[in-house]
Amino acid sequence: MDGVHDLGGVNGFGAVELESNEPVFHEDWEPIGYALIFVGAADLNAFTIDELRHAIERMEPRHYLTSTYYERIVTGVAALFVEKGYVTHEELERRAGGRFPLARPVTPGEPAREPSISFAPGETVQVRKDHFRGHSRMPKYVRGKRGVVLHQAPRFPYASAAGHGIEAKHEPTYHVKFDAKDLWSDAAENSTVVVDLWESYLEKV
Amino acid sequence: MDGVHDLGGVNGFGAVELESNEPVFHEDWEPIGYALIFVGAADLNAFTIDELRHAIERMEPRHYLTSTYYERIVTGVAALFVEKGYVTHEELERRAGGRFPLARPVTPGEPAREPSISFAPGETVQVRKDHFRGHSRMPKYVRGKRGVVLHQAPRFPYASAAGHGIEAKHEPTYHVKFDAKDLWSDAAENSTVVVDLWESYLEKV
Amino acid sequence: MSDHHEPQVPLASRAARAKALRAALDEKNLIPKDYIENFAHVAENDWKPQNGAHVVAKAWTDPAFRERLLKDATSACAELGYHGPQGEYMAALVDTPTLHHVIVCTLCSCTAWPILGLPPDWYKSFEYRSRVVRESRSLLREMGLDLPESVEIRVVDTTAETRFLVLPVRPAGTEGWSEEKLASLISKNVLIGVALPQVPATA
Amino acid sequence: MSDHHEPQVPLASRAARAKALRAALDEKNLIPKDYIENFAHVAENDWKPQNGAHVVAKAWTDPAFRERLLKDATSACAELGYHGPQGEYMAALVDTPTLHHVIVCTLCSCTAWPILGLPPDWYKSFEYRSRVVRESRSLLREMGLDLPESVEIRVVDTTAETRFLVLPVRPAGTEGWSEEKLASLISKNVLIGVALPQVPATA
Repeated sequence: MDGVHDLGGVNGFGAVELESNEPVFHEDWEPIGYALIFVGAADLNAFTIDELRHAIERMEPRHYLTSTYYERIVTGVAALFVEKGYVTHEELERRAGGRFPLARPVTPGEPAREPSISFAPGETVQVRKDHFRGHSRMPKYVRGKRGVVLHQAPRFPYASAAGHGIEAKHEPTYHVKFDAKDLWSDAAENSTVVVDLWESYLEKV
Repeated sequence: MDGVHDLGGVNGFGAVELESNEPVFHEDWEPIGYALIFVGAADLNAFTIDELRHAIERMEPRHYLTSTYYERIVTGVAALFVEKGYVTHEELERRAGGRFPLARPVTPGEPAREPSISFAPGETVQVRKDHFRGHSRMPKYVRGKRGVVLHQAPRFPYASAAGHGIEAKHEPTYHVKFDAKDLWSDAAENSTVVVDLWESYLEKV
Repeated sequence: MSDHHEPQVPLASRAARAKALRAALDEKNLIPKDYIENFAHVAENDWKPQNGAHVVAKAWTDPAFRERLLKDATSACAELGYHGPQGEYMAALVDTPTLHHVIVCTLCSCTAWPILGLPPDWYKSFEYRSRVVRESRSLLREMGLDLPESVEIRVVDTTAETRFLVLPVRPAGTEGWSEEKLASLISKNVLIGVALPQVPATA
Repeated sequence: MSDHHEPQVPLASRAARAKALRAALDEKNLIPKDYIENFAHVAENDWKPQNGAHVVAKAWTDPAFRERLLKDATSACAELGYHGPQGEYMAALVDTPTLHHVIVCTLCSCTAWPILGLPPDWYKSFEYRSRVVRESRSLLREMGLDLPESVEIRVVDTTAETRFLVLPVRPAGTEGWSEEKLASLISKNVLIGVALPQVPATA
């Protein structure tokens, strides 16, 4: 999904503000969303972490970009509890005493590629060129780009399926190194970017 | 500039809301920004329309995406009147009685390519692949893509220079047709997109 | 700008900001008398889709005008008295039974003011700007225009200095109509290309 | 959502929304007793950069551990008692005099919780997420880390399930230091790669 959450390389943002002696949480409600991820994903088996990421990406773009991090977590978790039928949107708004924006509708997921194609460390690979509107862990800045595999990581459920709650084949992910200049002609000198990509996002060169 | 204003093809936005019997202006302050463009660009020669577009693109991304259209016009015009020394930011905030966000700083402009390369109707051309952080009227969705010239329009000042207030060579723009599927694999069937591109944004194939 | 460093001073309202800018420039005598009121008057009264409708109706009924419009829309519109800012170089997009044009400006919201009028809110919306180039067919359907798959949808992105109007196919059942009656079929949305001229059933 | 159709009902505050969700699930007995308080306690006390500092200091002083860390960081960290959510598969990024690693998650804000702790606000900011992949060198300089041009900056984007920590080069002047004293040089920012271990001038 080419959404506003896919921020790598977007121009226009200003300085990064460091905070000294930063607390783990700044406000008392902030742990709620994180803890409820575990209630939903581990205790109730109501959704996966991939679905949570996707729910956050499905936030209305203006809401996404003006929300705080923990607000996005609460929004994503709440959206899933509503979509899975545990609570209603009306109840949430009544209890909150105001609007409680959730996420836009889910679109179909994408099963992993069959048959699988494996890649070896040192091999040059190309990231898929095509577009998929659902959940994806392939940042758009590498779409169609070539890089070199540094490492093969263990198998994990394919994100573009898992993010939609459909059956997700487990497949390896690869740490793929790109020259930053191949991604952006004005990128930093002597800089590389490593992206961790599921097998189905990659093609043989 | 790969900014949030470059919206073509971004996923996540919802329904387009049509308003019947829509007035030209909805609020009494809305004509102010538009009228002041002409004061600044035509009467005072303080800035160009290209600089105005660039000033709007230089708005902080969160502000851009949460502002209304006429708010962006006022913001861009105000930013230029401040940058050109006609008024101060402090005066604007004092008069407004609150924060009056303007635009982030200008970066260097880009002169038109020399020597120029001309293109003929029917010719296949390729859009430049490189990245430029300043003002650009080349939407990122055509970067590196190939299309066919439909028409050559008259010469206009090269936007990536004019947007920065530097000397801008006049060069033709071309109406270039792209197959929508070449831009996005999931694009509508039987759909094309025509983009109007300055000569310096195009290369021979 | 991090999550826990929100600015303390409240944002001035949009109206307050616009009026502050006006007042600051006014005090320095930079705004000619009645400039803004005059601009608003022109925008509300002179730049209007009836102008574009006139152009279309004339092109439907006057083959020589149609030829001049296709060759040089700027001077053809000027013949009818339509010219001005954001109309310095205009072009007509000629629909056929198998080709439909629709106009957008993905980067801002450029429009041919003298013949279309200022753009409507929906045209300036992020929804329209982001979606129409990629999902033209389904978006137009959502907006009420369901075109057959056999019709090519050509989205024209107003990214440089050409300003466009759509010249739709003259609808069947309008044979013998006057230019004025034909013009009544053409709205701003038709000139942008998100609607087609509709002949009333009772016509 | 157009410019002139703003919702009428006001947005509930972030805190009110979070608490409403909690209350709604609580009433249905879906949240085990003390679950959220226990989670906060673990996040504030057990997941901390001191864990990662311990891992780094041990790798600097114990060649066999270093070898195990490079081969299988997950089990090497588990040896020291560090494991848990967002630490299911971990990898160490080994800096050298000519290679510096820095971690980001451009798509959300994934981090190796058990050894780094929850990510700081700056790491989650849109500023960091958008800029570090494209302008690593100048952004790190803005953040106080000015690396020579001869050092390759390798930005690692946490886009799948691997969670990373940076293993910096052991600084000169720390010969003979205890593991504990070495660990005191390693902050969360060092483990992410936006700072280098600094040996105090008075050490």
